[in-house]
Amino acid sequence: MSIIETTVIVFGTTGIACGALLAIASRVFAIKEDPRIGKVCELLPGANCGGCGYAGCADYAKAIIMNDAPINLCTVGGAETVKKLSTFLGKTAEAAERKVAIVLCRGDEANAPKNSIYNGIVDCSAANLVSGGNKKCRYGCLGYGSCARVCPTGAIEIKDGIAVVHPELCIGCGACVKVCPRKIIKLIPASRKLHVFCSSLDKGPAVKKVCKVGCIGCSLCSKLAPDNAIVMSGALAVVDYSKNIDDEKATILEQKCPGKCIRKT
Amino acid sequence: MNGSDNRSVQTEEPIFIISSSPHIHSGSSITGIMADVILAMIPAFLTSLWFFRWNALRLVLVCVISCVLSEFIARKIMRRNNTIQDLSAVVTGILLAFNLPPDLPSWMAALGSFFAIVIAKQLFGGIGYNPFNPALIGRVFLLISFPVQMTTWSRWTIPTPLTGTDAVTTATPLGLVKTSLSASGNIPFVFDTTTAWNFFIGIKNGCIGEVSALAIIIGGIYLLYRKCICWHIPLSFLGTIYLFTLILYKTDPSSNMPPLFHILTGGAMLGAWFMATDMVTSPVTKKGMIVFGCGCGLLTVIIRKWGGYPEGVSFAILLMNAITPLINRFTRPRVFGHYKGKRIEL
Amino acid sequence: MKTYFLLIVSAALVNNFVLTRFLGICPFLGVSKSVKTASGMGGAVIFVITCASAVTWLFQHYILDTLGLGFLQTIVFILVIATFVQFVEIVLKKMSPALHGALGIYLPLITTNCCVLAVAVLNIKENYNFLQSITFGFGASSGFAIALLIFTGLREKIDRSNPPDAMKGTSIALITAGLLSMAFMGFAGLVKM
Amino acid sequence: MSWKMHKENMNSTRIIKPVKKIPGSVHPPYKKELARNAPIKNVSSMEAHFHISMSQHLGAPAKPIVKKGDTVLRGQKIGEASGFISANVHSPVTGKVIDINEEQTLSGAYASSIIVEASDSEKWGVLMPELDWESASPQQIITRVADGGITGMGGAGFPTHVKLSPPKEKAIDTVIINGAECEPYLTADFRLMLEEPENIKNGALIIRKTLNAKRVIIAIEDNKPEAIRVMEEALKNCDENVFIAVLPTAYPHGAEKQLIYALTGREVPSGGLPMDVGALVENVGTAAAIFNAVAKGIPLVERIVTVTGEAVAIPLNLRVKIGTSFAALLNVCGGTKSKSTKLIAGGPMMGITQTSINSSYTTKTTSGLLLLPDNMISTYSSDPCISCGRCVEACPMHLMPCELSILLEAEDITGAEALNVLDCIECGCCAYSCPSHRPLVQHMRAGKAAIMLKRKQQKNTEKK
Repeated sequence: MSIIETTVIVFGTTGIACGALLAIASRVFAIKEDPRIGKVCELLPGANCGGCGYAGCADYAKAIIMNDAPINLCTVGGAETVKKLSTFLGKTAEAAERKVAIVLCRGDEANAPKNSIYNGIVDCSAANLVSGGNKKCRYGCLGYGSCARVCPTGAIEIKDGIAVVHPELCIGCGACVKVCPRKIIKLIPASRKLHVFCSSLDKGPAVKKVCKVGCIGCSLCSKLAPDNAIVMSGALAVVDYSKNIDDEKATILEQKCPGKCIRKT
Repeated sequence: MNGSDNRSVQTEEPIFIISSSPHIHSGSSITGIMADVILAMIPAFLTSLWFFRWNALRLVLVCVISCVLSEFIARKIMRRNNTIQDLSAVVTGILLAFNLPPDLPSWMAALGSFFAIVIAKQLFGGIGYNPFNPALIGRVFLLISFPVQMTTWSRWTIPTPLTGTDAVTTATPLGLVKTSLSASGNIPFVFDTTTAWNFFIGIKNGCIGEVSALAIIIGGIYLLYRKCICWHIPLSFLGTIYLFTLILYKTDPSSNMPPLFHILTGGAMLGAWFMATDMVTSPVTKKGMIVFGCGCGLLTVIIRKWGGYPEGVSFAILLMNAITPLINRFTRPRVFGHYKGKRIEL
Repeated sequence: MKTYFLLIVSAALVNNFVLTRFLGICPFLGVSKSVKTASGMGGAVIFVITCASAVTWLFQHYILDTLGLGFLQTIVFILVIATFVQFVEIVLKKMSPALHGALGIYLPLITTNCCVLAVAVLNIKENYNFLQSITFGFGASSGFAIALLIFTGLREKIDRSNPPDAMKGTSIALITAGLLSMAFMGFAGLVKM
Repeated sequence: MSWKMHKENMNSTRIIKPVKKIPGSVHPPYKKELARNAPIKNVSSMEAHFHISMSQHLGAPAKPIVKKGDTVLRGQKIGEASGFISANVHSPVTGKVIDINEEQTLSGAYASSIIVEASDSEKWGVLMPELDWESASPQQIITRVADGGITGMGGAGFPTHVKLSPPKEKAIDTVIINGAECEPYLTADFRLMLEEPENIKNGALIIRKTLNAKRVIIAIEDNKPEAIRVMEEALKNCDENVFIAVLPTAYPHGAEKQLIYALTGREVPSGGLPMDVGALVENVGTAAAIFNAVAKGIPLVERIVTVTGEAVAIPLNLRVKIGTSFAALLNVCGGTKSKSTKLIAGGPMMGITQTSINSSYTTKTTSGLLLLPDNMISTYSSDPCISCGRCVEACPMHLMPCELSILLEAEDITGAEALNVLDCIECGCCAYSCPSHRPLVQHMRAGKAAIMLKRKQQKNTEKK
């Protein structure tokens, strides 16, 4: 037998033996898994932001296949991902409109004073646990940047003691909404440009005492706005984001607001 | 609010500080602890001045200045707040100097200081984050880089006032024993009470800070008194060395030194009281500290007895530093109220 | 008996594969994020290396040497090791999906973990007998596991430390590994083989 | 002064020693000398407006049952308990309700508050009928305690009637009356023990009778020898199952779980209640309040408050009507003598900082009003942990605060949960002893809040 033949035989036998061993093993220890899950996971953007309500993209992919979850929950991928998923799965769904976060408070250092000096962890939730935070307004942004820290894209900036969202960077994952202890961050359709930058439920005189740019509940805007696009919720004007306000009207509203809290972005 | 409000008492409102409880503090601080450690090192420093004169002063000054300077510059470059006022760099400098032979060139000492502060401490973020004792990293770095200079020991420049006899050698007792044992299998000198006493007060060769066990113990007791350290690490460290070497000595006295010799020579004392007790790199629980001390002692003897280096304290402590996170993890105390059998019979 | 003990000490500590021979750095850095996965990886590596030393030794001595096929050593060893790793992966996936998920890509990478091949080749090169080979394999892989576990403990600390931005992540991990290997130099000369 | 006498009394069978040493603990400067010799002083009615919060206790806030403009009498119920764990609230004065508003409570949360303009603050308007407690049934007593709006007066404010009605399977054999007062500065409980030992004794006996427990232990730290002496004197005629336990002075001996452990050697299981180990702990103030409510029919509308601190001109112990503003209390004490930088409701270890002296009002749980100057307060920093282990040594729950705070700083909630952050009692021993001045307690508090939020969200998603 030549050396070449021996080589081939030895090597071939070894290979076959190893292969057989693995084949048996994979049969004995087989696990069933829907192969589509992995595929769906690949189609998702992989930001793992949790904006869909599931713990990361893999979890969402599993939910789509196993629990028939809607395929338009991903805010990062937007319309494109929905299209890809619907071609792959044969399901149809309308792409959700792109949403962005907005901080409904403009009470910065100059406009909304603090009532004491805070000494402790630089974190809004932690600060809010200490005597309810040190802003005079109990609804105002504390400005310790918890939202900015959880933002996966760095879209939130702390400016003059309040958080400001840069909508062009925001992917609408909602992480900041969950973390804000004062619940003043909202997810809104990206196309809407007029906002009431105040979340205070207090009555006018009380608001005036703690903030120069708070909503005083005069309800002027709700009368001026077309189609009930701004409604009063107690002493607070709230924009109904399902309705559109044209730019001209928006400018009027912005100028007329006596509390100076209606602004365009 | 209405008009009748005037009747209630209104006091001039100062701006208060709000914070989480507790609102009072024991007053301890990092700077305070470091200052205590520096104070505790003064006896050892004075004895080193006595034995090594100018060299001791030179090394301590070079190490302290270059440590502080390295820290200052590193913080500047990293754009972090300045931390030299917490005195930890001074402590590292003194400890590193204590671990150097008296004749080491100044530039080497400065290089070691730089390595200790920048690589072993500041790159991790400064005090509290370093996994290894910076001074020991500096020493081991020098030992590996300059093995000859780091193991060359000068003769004393002063007569030995306490014995009168000139018991001078050119190596440390540990080195002498090691070379003699591997060359001829004999122990080179008799370790009797006089030698033990000499070793105890500091008449022997060695690094500048480690020669006098007495001075180190005085410093250590001060640290114990100030509660900067607790007894667990030094005692278990030295105790393990003692027990282990006692067993070795009892099994074969002809090739092993008595346990007291091992405790009084080399860096055992300095290591046990000042290096292993470094808060940042040692465990936080008492149980963990004992494990840590025993580990240090065990590794020290193993390296001294079987290893290539005559002295193993630095390596032993560094190795145990590496295991410290694991020790912390496995020596967590049982939390109050967590026990098996939920109901207590009345 | 003493030889075997010294062999283990030598392979595990003095000539530690990771910290003094600098082999297997990829899983060393990759799987050292949490103690749980590290111990899983350590166990897997011990199993694979010990078994692989046995099998490759037998292969070398009874097949390759008898047939004069010494030149096939590398490729056959790789084949055997790969099979073992695949086997471990299949079993692990079934038995402990959590650990499998945590080990991730690093599990198949044991195949390319140079430690495994190094042990197999060193066994032959150093002319160890069968038992010595297994002992050496066990010692070396334990050394890997020990280094990995120690490093993981450190990693959990340094991951929460505060290095300058340029040093974050792998850079500071590598510096730590370097310092650790400095500490391991203390074992130099411990065993004179 | 009476130390010697106290030593002699150690021979008496009534005085017992703790059976266990509590884990951890610290020894802060006690500063009790500031107010310890000031007898309890009644605050005369210089206050016009009383802001009576509906959330002075743990659990659901009470529901206001009066309207704006109503006239209320001193002792009249104005807030109705609104859940299983809740308590009634009574008016401390006779007067007119001028407003019902949402106001910030001492803890920083918001709850409705009834504002009463006082016309007469001394004469009782309505009282519950007197009850002979020795012949009354346990149910009668519990009802009376609930009607009287009694809550724990040590700090947490747990509604007492809930504590007094444990489920049948949890028998209670030991009633512990907590007079340890381990919080520095405070002397309210100490003065109460000196001046009203009979009320405390009777309150303790009422609790024992209600629960059908075997023994009563009144726990007092050994830095209050006078109180020990007076209490012993008061207990002269009691049976042999009433004891005084003399505790070594250490903080936090007055913490419920630690106190039970020290006195009985029983560990309250994690997440459990004292009744799980057959014990019940009530503050001395609560015991006195129980006696007042049951035997005399007086609801809980007053309490003793120590107004103290280095910044207070004349530190005093005051008997204060709930709803009195802190500014009024400070006025009685002659105002401040130096600049104060922290205003604290409660003691310095566990009290809560307040933002304003004019809009903070006394509640049933306000044991102290503390004004501290700049040089006394702790200042927190974000310096790194140097793992000195002092917090581990100090923690009375055997937690590892250093590790927990590092985990929580990295927002590793799961990791902190696994290390039992929920067992933290927020006593403050860790932060007190931390050389890095890390805000350890705040880390724990934030971590606990985050875990509770996470659990709530999980529950909600499960429901979906």
